[in-house]
Amino acid sequence: MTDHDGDVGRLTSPAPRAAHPPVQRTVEVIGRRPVNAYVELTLAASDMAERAEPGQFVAFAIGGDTSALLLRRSIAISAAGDGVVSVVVSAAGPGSTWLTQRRVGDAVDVVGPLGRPFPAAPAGARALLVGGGYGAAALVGLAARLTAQGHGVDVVAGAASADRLCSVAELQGIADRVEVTTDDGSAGRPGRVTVAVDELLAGAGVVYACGPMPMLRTVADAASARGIPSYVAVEESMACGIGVCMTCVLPVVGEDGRTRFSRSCTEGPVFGGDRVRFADVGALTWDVVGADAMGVVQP
Amino acid sequence: MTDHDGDVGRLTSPAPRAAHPPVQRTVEVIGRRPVNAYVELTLAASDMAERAEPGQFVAFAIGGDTSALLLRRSIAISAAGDGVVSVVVSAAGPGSTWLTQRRVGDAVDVVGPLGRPFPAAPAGARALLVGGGYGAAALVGLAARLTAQGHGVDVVAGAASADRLCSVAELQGIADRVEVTTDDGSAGRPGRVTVAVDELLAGAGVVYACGPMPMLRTVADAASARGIPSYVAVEESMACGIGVCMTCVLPVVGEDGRTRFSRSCTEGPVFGGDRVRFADVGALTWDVVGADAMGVVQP
Amino acid sequence: MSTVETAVDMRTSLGAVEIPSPVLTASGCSAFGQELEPFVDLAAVGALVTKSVQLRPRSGRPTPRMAETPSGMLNSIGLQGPGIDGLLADELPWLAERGARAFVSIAGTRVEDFAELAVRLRGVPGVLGLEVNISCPNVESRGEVFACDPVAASDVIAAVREAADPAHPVYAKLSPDVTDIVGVARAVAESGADGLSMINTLLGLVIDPDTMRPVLGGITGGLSGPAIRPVALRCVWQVHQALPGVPILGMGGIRSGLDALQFVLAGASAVSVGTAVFNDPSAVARVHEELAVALAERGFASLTEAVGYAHR
Amino acid sequence: MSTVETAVDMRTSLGAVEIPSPVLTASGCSAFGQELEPFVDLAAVGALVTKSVQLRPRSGRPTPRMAETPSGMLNSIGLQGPGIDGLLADELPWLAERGARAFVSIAGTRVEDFAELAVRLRGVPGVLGLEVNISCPNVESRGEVFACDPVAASDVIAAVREAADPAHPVYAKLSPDVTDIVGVARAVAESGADGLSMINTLLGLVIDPDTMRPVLGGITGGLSGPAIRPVALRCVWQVHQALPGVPILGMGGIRSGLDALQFVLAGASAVSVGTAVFNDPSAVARVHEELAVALAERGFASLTEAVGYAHR
Ligand SMILES: Cc1cc2nc3c(=O)[nH]c(=O)nc-3n(C[C@H](O)[C@H](O)[C@H](O)COP(=O)(O)OP(=O)(O)OC[C@H]3O[C@@H](n4cnc5c(N)ncnc54)[C@H](O)[C@@H]3O)c2cc1C
Ligand SMILES: Cc1cc2nc3c(=O)[nH]c(=O)nc-3n(C[C@H](O)[C@H](O)[C@H](O)COP(=O)(O)OP(=O)(O)OC[C@H]3O[C@@H](n4cnc5c(N)ncnc54)[C@H](O)[C@@H]3O)c2cc1C
Ligand SMILES: Cc1cc2nc3c(=O)[nH]c(=O)nc-3n(C[C@H](O)[C@H](O)[C@H](O)COP(=O)(O)O)c2cc1C
Ligand SMILES: Cc1cc2nc3c(=O)[nH]c(=O)nc-3n(C[C@H](O)[C@H](O)[C@H](O)COP(=O)(O)O)c2cc1C
Ligand code: FES
Ligand code: FES
Repeated sequence: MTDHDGDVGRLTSPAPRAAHPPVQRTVEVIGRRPVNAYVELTLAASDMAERAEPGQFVAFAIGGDTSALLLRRSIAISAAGDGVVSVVVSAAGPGSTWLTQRRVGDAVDVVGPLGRPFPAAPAGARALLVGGGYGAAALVGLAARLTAQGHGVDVVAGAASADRLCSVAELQGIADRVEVTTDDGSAGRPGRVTVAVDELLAGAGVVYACGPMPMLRTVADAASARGIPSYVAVEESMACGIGVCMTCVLPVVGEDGRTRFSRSCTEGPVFGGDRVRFADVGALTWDVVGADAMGVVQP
Repeated sequence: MTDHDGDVGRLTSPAPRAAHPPVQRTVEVIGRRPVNAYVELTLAASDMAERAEPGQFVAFAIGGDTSALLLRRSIAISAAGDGVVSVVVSAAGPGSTWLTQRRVGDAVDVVGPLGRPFPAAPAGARALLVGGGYGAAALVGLAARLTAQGHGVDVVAGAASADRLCSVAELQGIADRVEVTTDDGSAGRPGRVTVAVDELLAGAGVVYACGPMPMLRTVADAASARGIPSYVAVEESMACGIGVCMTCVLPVVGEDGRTRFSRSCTEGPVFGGDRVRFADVGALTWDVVGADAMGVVQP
Repeated sequence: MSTVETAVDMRTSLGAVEIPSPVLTASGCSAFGQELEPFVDLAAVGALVTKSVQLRPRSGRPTPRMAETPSGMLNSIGLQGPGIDGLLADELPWLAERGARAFVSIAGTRVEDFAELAVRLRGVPGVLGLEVNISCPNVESRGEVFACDPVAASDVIAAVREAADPAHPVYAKLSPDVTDIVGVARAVAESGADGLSMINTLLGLVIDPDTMRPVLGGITGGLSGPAIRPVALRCVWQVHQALPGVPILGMGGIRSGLDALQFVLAGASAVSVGTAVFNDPSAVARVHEELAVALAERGFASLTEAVGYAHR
Repeated sequence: MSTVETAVDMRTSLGAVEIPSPVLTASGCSAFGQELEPFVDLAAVGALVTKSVQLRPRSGRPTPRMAETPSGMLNSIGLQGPGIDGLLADELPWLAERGARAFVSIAGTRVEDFAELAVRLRGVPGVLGLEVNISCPNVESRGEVFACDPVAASDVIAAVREAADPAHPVYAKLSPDVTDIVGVARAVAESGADGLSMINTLLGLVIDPDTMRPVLGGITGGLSGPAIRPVALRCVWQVHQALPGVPILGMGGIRSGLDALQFVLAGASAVSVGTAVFNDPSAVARVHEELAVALAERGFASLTEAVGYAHR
């Protein structure tokens, strides 16, 4: 558990807001291609493409007016530019499956760009980017921005198996070094991302990660243990994506050193890796602001 | 109002059940074409095609597992044969609109053939077929069967305007005479179907009609007034289409001369035109069997 | 219903009577079973819960009798049916001939009506037991909803239990339209109910934007379908929590095996599939198979092991 | 919110206070309004009904806090919020600066809490009035649901009406989870409520088929969205029928202008859009426009003419 008696020794500042507010548009699907176990959709969404910054996401309405699925689905932006926004979707449940079934020419209702982008790297720092599964897609834009700004960039892309890797070719085209790991050894080095992260951390001045929560936790803890600032893009269950429903919270330590239930859609999805209290996600501990009013008090 | 003191003078017998029970299948859309204001869908549904008789319908599930529309939509069979069933759909509300948006290659879940078919014509009788709007589509198979059985066939196809006519070319290829009427005069003779029906009734030994309820009522009354048996395929709001929900009832006089709330999906949709109490549709009169238990008693 | 390829023992019981499948039809949603014959093996269905019958034949309400709603529907059929004589003469013999089990739903407007119906059904072949519809909101007046008053509800159940064939389990069908469903459940259980069927429809209303009047002639109607599933599950959960010994026939929006599983885990030892039959006439058989697979995947050897598991 | 091209006078009022649009947000579904700014002209919204505030800051419940359900969702947020101090310091000034009207939802666990909140909100700029959340089923214990008991509900409303700024209309927000909603409505109206907000969520439950436990940490949660619309409309209909003089702020599953029209025809003089905002962040503005068009098409010159029209 992160130290939470004041903000002493914290390595990160909270990620700042994005420069631009989101927009809501009905856009056309202009490209669809299977990418391993995923489907990449390309959308003609010029004002979203202009506004988007790496780490942000979009939220799709699912199935039109007669759909029984009311809540938007949040999907990270994998590429934005030239009037076009791309996303990589994994068919997890009914909503994301519906998304993967869109065809070229279909219209989709999308809100974005949403959430806080990855903050800039410290001057001169070499960056280590860690992506798990489709999470690697969200790092492509970040890798490009960092290299353009003159940062050295290493990448670790991991997945359960080869078919669940993502964006490796794109990242290889940008980063200095791309290490691939798979749990089952079907591609790259066998094992979790940690096998490569532990190696590359030594040279890193900042770490960025996107992927499943257990991976984020491991990467953030490893970085913090070495005194390296890290930023993680979390994935919490979201109902609205725009900050009005309060379903997507997790315990995050603020600049005052106090822990609050913070909305991952608007105060995240990018948080300082040493600010997210991973061990307490899904729990309510007494030191969360307002826990006392819920009857949870210091033991 | 129809005479309902006994069944004296009734011109029709209740339509008998279909020869075959319905089946439920997920079938492929193999053809889609706009037909004036409607869309004709062709389905690869061989066992339904084999079983179907003119006057029967099918019931479509709308929108798959994640659809908020739970109830099936009933659509008359316009053609059945060679492993294929066709329907003509008018986009009235969300469900029928969804149907008209199906594309070739899509799968749809359909139950059928449902309901009672049009009964045979009396020996040697010349038949007058009257179709309103897309209702004419349901008469194509009937016209073919009647001519094959050696009956003379005249048809009146009417609609509000030219673009809401249906199946006129197909009927012209089968029937001896096809009269077209439109309310606005944009095709054929201006006015309601009655302008043509009144003329053709003289030579008819039996009348079959499919279309909106007011049209059915007019045609049935005109036939009954001349002592000609008529059969009408009614369109009542249905939730299940298979006879289990009791939503689709209308007051129909049985062979015992008593009026019952009869299910239009399983006891219809084809009823004797002189058995449907059109004036009392949507009402509960004291002489309906079981009205007394509802507190509606003879005044 | 094809035999599923799982080793899960799907037997359960209604009161003391064993049935081969925990999946039943819901009253009013499969008429008297005949129309399902093309789609389902009726003898393999847990039981056919028949449309609520009253003493006299009823015409039911004039149309429109339904309105589609998001993930549900509103109905106001008004208990159209043949009356007990018609049921005994036509429907029950037809089911008995096919080896189908009838769980007969009875309804009435006075306590004595219910008792008389129970008497008429004593010893009738093919009748497995009685579901007492004290909660239908579709009858003529709001006053008729016995299920909203623990005392009125118990009066009916006590009278039925006394009048009914001792071999017939008597289930009380509860309405969710109450402040305290546990209170009603406790009252009827104490009055002799062998089990509880829950839930009946929620009272709802839809206005037609064209006529600008309520769609249904009866103004209000009963809301059913997946839309109400979370409410139904909550009722089953609360009642099983309070009265773990009372068997529950769970229903309300069940459409798939995983939906049925939720009810079982919440405490139902059997389930009824209602509105989903309108969407899929083979739903009852499909839900049985999907439930068997779901139980097997979760390592249950029998359905009964899973009943109430979410409370443990 | 673009001005609609209809001549319909859309003004209505909450109690005695006039508002330019009958379409409001719903408490807890638009936070404190700030996040809607990119999508909606906040000053044109009838009023922003803010997330229910209590005396102290609250963390709310641990996650998972929601489950999607057919045409709806279940939530158990646990009234996360900044407390009255945070509201007064940050949220209300922000709204007031933009000319937005705040209809402040207050919640508490004791009658005195409610009264104290009402006092703190007296004369605060931008505050139009108070919605008293006596019906939230998400707080710690079932016992806290004042709205299920006409006496407890009236106690709260009487105390708030007495404590509140006389210029602030006080609306009581009712729960549908009662046997007799008209009884509760009558009780709070007699205790001084200037209007009724209805309905709050229905108590529901979802079980996760993987963990085989309730999805929500709080076990039960509040069901909202189009799924519950027929229940909400029924409640509005019944209460307007019984108490035609009491203004109603209608809500529950409103997603389109035609949905809102149903509530107006049933007796609501204003409506709140809740869960639909999650689906469409511009829903509040869109519903206003669609409602204006729908009223114009039906020949109404003003919204107020249509209020309760379905009863006439
Ligand atoms: C910031 C962010 C970025 C994401 N990026 C991607 C991406 O690039 N590619 C991708 O395939 N998926 C991504 N996800 C996950 C994706 O949102 C979920 O897989 C999806 O919402 C699940 O919906 P479903 O209907 O398929 O599944 P269900 O489990 O049926 O969803 C039920 C409900 O829970 C919510 N929900 C469930 N899981 C998640 C989740 N992990 N995150 C948010 N809401 C959830 C859904 O919105 C829905 O309301 C991202 C999630 C977040 C929060
Ligand atoms: C025997 C029969 C044959 C039909 N044949 C055709 C045909 O060949 N072509 C065609 O375009 N339409 C046909 N219809 C009408 C068609 O079923 C309805 O237009 C359609 O169900 C409306 O659904 P919706 O979602 O578009 O409209 P909505 O009005 O939104 O439907 C809401 C609900 O009401 C029911 N409903 C509404 N209108 C009708 C209706 N007229 N009949 C049955 N249910 C209704 C729907 O099933 C649904 O449950 C036929 C109806 C019947 C009963
Ligand atoms: C059209 C229709 C008719 C019904 N008729 C009855 C009835 O006669 N008796 C009864 O106890 N319940 C009746 N019900 C309620 C159902 O049995 C069931 O309790 C309810 O619909 C919830 O289940 P479901 O969501 O699976 O339909 C009826 C429901 C519907 C939709
Ligand atoms: C996520 C969420 C949070 C809510 N929070 C509150 C609340 O704080 N106070 C309150 O009175 N109602 C709250 N509600 C209830 C809504 O205001 C509204 O009464 C209900 O959701 C029905 O409307 P809808 O179907 O349009 O959402 C909440 C609803 C949701 C979905
Ligand atoms: S998803 Fe609604 S507040 Fe974050
Ligand atoms: S549509 Fe269900 S009985 Fe006719």
